[in-house]
Amino acid sequence: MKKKYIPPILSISAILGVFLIWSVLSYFNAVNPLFVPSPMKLWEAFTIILKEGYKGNPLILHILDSLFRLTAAFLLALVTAVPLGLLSGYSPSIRAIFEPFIEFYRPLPPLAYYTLLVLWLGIGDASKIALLYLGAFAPLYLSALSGVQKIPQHRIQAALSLGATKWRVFSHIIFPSSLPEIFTGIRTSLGFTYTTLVAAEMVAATSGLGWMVLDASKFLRSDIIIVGIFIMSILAISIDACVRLSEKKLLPWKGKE
Amino acid sequence: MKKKYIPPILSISAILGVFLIWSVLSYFNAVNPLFVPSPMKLWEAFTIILKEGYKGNPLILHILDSLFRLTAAFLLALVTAVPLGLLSGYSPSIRAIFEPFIEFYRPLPPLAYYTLLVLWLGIGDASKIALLYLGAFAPLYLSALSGVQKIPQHRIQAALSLGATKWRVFSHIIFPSSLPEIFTGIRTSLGFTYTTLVAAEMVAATSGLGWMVLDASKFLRSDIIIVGIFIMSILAISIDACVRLSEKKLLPWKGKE
Amino acid sequence: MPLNTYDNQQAGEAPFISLKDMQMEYQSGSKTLRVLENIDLDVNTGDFICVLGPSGCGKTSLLRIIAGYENATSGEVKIDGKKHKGPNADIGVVFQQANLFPWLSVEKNIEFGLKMKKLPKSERKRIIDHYINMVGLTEFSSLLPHELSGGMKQRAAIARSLATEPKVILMDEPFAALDSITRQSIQEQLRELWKQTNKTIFFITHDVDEAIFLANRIITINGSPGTVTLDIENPLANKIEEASDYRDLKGYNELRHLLINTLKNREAPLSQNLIKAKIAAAE
Amino acid sequence: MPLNTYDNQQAGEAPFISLKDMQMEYQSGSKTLRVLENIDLDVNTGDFICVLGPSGCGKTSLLRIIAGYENATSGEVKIDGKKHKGPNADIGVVFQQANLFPWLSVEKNIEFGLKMKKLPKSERKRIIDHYINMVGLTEFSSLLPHELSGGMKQRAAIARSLATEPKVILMDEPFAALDSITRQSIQEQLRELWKQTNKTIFFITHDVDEAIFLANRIITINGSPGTVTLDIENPLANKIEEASDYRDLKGYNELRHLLINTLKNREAPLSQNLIKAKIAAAE
Amino acid sequence: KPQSSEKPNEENANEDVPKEVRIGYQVIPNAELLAKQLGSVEKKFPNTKITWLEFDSGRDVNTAIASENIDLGLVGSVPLTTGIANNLPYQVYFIHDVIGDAESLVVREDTGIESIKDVAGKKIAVPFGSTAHFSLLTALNKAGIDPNQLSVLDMQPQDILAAWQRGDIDGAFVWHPTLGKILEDNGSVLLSAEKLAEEGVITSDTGVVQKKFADKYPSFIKEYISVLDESINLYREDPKKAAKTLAPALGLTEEQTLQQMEGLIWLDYSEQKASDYLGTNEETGQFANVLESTGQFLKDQAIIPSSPDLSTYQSAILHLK
Ligand SMILES: Nc1ncnc2c1ncn2[C@@H]1O[C@H](COP(=O)(O)OP(=O)(O)OP(=O)(O)O)[C@@H](O)[C@H]1O
Ligand SMILES: Nc1ncnc2c1ncn2[C@@H]1O[C@H](COP(=O)(O)OP(=O)(O)OP(=O)(O)O)[C@@H](O)[C@H]1O
Ligand SMILES: [Mg+2]
Ligand SMILES: [Mg+2]
Repeated sequence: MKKKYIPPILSISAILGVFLIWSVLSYFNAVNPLFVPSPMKLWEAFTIILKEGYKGNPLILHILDSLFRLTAAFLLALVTAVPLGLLSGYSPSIRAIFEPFIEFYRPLPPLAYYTLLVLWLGIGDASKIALLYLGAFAPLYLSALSGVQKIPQHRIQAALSLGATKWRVFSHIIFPSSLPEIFTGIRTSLGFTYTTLVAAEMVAATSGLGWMVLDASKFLRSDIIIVGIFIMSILAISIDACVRLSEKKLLPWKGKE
Repeated sequence: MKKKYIPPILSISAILGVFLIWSVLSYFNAVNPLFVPSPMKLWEAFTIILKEGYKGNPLILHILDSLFRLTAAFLLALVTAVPLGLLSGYSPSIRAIFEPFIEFYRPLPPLAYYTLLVLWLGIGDASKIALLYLGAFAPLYLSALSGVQKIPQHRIQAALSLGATKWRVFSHIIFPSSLPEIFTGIRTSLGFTYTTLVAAEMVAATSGLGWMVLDASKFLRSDIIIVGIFIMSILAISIDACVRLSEKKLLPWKGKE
Repeated sequence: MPLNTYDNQQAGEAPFISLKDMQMEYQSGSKTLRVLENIDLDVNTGDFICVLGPSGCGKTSLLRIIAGYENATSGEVKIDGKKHKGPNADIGVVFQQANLFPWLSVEKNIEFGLKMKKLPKSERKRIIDHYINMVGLTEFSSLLPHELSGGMKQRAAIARSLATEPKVILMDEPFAALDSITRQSIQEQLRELWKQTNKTIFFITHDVDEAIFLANRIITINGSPGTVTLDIENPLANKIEEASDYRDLKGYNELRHLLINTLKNREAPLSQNLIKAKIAAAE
Repeated sequence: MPLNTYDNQQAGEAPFISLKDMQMEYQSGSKTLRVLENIDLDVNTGDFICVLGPSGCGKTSLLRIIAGYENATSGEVKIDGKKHKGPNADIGVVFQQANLFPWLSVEKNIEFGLKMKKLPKSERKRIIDHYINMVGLTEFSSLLPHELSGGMKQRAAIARSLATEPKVILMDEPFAALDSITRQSIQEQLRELWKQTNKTIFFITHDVDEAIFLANRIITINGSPGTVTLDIENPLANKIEEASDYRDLKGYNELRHLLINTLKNREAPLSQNLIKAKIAAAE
Repeated sequence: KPQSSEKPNEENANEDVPKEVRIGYQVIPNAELLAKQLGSVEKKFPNTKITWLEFDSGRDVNTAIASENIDLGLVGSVPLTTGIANNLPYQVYFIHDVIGDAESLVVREDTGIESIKDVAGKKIAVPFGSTAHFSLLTALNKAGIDPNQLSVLDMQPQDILAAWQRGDIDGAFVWHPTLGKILEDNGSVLLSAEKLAEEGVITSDTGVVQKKFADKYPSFIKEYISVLDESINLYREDPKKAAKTLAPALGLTEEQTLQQMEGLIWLDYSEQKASDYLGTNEETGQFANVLESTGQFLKDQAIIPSSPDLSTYQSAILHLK
């Protein structure tokens, strides 16, 4: 009975332990505060940017700006990558046409092509969103593709034997059957896109969480950097939790076919 | 019979088509060569850096430097993340201690904490490898963990009924059973680590493929950027192919349990 | 040497499914594997055919060809006198595993075929209610497939096939995954249903008792490549209901031995008359 | 009302496995589900016990308790007179699905238990060869499990269990996944093996015929929570071999009906003597 | 698009006034930043929307010019040379400042480096592609030191600061605010851009304008220059007040700001028209030659693949009537 409480207690202890060591070391000035600011100092930095914002913009605006870029890029990827992935899974010819290009760019570090994107699309949100879009695209495409490939043949045959036409098989069978894989892809994709957030806000941004951290690092404001990191992590974990929750709601049958 | 040749033909046609359009557009100067250099120009740039190197170092050195950093970071991650992941899967307590920290840093954009790494570890290869290491760690850890969790209970029970001790179960059953998942993790991890290569070579590098592309972008050398991108992509695809090949060799039973 | 001793009951009508000198081959790598050979088979409206045969003899392949999932390598495959036009709503299929659409409730699964037929909503409702009731799932109509037991899933799949009112239903070892008690009850239901609706059923099984219990016509396929080695009327078909246990029926043991020996290829196939005589002697 | 009419064949020896007033409950959420109740059971060395029971009655739970995978909620579970010390090499288990280690060849799979016992290499080799030959897989010894057919896998799993020479082998519907012809041949082999080695076997099945064919002692479990409702010697055990088809044996039908009716709970359990009398009358 | 409508406006008077101008600035204490802080550009052009975009390197300004995202920009003379060598469609209309003490080579006091000759074998950091990079390489060249004799590390100013704090580097050629911070932390100036300028190695921050924009709105540029001139006059008249205005933008105190401003030489437009600098239509200035020699040097150091001839540099300088 009591056994199930042990892991959460351990987790909390581990976190508290680290905070404690951190606080003690900071208190006795055992570490250079430039390298590791004290928890107190972080809290101050946080309340200040919460009240006064950072470099002219309130904190919430930085968060919203980043979220806007993420969301725009992600939705764009969703409405392009998923249909293309489904079609590629359905038709080897379509797949053959697009796959070489996707396989080519997929492993590339986003920073490698960011300069080109800025040259092509300018310094505005377009290039930032494009960078995030490319990050989001590949995992979504691949998940939709593999979703289609994993559909048991007999399910499609059952639909045909119930009188479905080819197009109806696509919309009524292929699409819903792929949803579990697509949701996995959504999580991977969001995770990956998120890790390119800072890179996307490197050029000519004046807002956004990523920019905030980069700007803070220009002035070696370790406190702001770490506060930014905390905010980013919490944000990411919340986004992922939302996706997981909606997955559970929308696909109660996932993993139980 | 002939149907199976259609997709490859389409793939090759699509690639050739893009090259053709690109060449024609370049030939008639329809695109700014700064934005999209002609294929000819790329070839020239490639042969030049092949012969003369880039900024004092031969091309192969740039490639090897990057590969060294990647490999060092990846191997380090392999020997730490996999055992920790396996142990975490085996013991909920160990998992509870480490997971909060891994979940915390995992979604973070590497660039967000890079400045901190540089502060802590200096400008040498240590901070670069640490950045790549952190990128490689999480996917490996998670894959080993999920590998253990997916082991059918009855397999462990079978081993116990054949007289295995707890430690032998770990080494003889848990470990080999998790290998397929670990291999999947290796591929994800290598892929993700690779995408942080350029970021890792942003600070105080004077060699490496990532640095080359970044440096070229400072001098508006789109040709070098694109050549670098091609080299990176080919390298990444080759690495992945090697992993896939060895997976096939080492785990012929994968997916057929 | 294929043997076709079955004399057409409704000799006047043209058979609904008709295979003539059908061959089936699979290409695996560079090798060609011949799976079925010289298949001549007529399925008439109202037949309940059980197909017996050892594992790998080509039973499933035969069903897939009739369903239209696969094309025969040579020979003629006609449905209702016309060339087979691929899977369609006239030919219902029930698979070994229930194969419901996991994102649709029982009700919605059954509705699927009706939607494809573009029936109006009220009509659909009526049909669903009828069939869901027939298979005894009324209470469970809004559950998702993963919330059902194996037997319930299989019944839902049968209802789904029936609801579109196909002219023939093909079943591939549909009850193999069920435990013996559920299995027995669902067998009884299927038999009842066939009696009531006079559907044409083509039923694959590897269980001799199941064939004897269900079919009015039993076919065995044997050999490699598989051929039809026996095609007989089930002499017990009409007596099954009266008996409290059909295994106690006179002639049961003889029929059973005949089928098993044919499957094991120990006994040369007999003519229909000889079989009749043998069974009559036992009675 | 548990009924234990089985009279100990080797009354002198203490039973190898002994359950006394055993209860088993599962916690699912906040609810407690009682699965087994009042189980009193002795398994003697050399027994071939077949356990019959409807789905969900707790057969697998019973096996898991004997194997040591689960602890009984109350009551006594003794192995060889001592308190159960968890899964160990004395109690071999064969699961419904073959459950071989997929990264080890057939040979290596069989070797696994011998390695755990730290036997020297030459000794291991000898034992492997013996058992691999016994199950007829000599030619396939270096194949990986995924390269085997279902029946071959199951045979390898049996060989793996036997090789460690456990004192008792527990089997949970080991042949359910096999087709009827493979199944029959492997049943015969198991029976042969039991005769040769005089192993103790505890065998779960839901197939009445399988139980009659294999067991020298048949147990049925019924109800919810499950209890032992019948525990009899198999009166046909010694005659099985002589008969060309055991279904033709006198007393077969009676025994079958008795078991089925007990499982369906239609007939009140009979005393051992009454059963003997009934079967004798039929002969 | 920046140039608003292509068709001529109804009113003739407004023909020359762009609807929106996007200015890519950098945080350097010069007249442009002062004008931005004072809001005098907005005052001067009430009918034009002024959008200020902050950049932190000449590379990004170049990219923004290439992708036509800004109309006016500020780049150092080295990125400018790179841009001209790559045919970027821009022209220099103004020299915002000539770099003096504001960019210097600072070494740690405890390394024992006393002259440029001592840097061999040491670790010196500099942002590649910047004016400081050029200054460092030129200084090494003049002292006859092969850059391969020491390790020259490519680092952004913030990383230089971090590396300095950790003691990872022995010296850095860098600008403010990093320059100020490392000077406070046991740094001493070995060499400054001013010293190099005296030897003819001039580096500067220049104002560039999109060519199309310059052709279309010459009078805007003229007037923009007059705004810059006003700022310069203000600084000359009351440096303290100018420093007070700039301080918040730099995140520094007034004294620090003033000190930094002194590290840069501000020239008003009339001074720039002299032959030493931009020159005029009639008399070509020396500035093109500075760019040309910069380009030549970069090419000799194999930093850029090729450098155009003088006339290209000359035509990259905008001469207003
Ligand atoms: N798609 C395929 N490609 C190649 N060979 C196939 C294919 N499908 C079936 N076969 C082969 O054809 C033969 C007959 O297969 P089929 O599934 O029809 O047998 P079956 O009688 O249904 O057997 P079972 O009782 O085991 O289901 C087998 O040898 C099988 O390996
Ligand atoms: N781990 C568990 N937690 C909760 N309930 C369980 C668990 N294992 C089994 N049960 C329940 O205990 C009951 C008996 O299960 P068990 O698997 O022993 O039945 P069985 O006789 O083996 O059935 P079958 O013939 O279907 O295999 C079932 O109602 C089952 O749902
Ligand atoms: Mg089959
Ligand atoms: Mg069970």
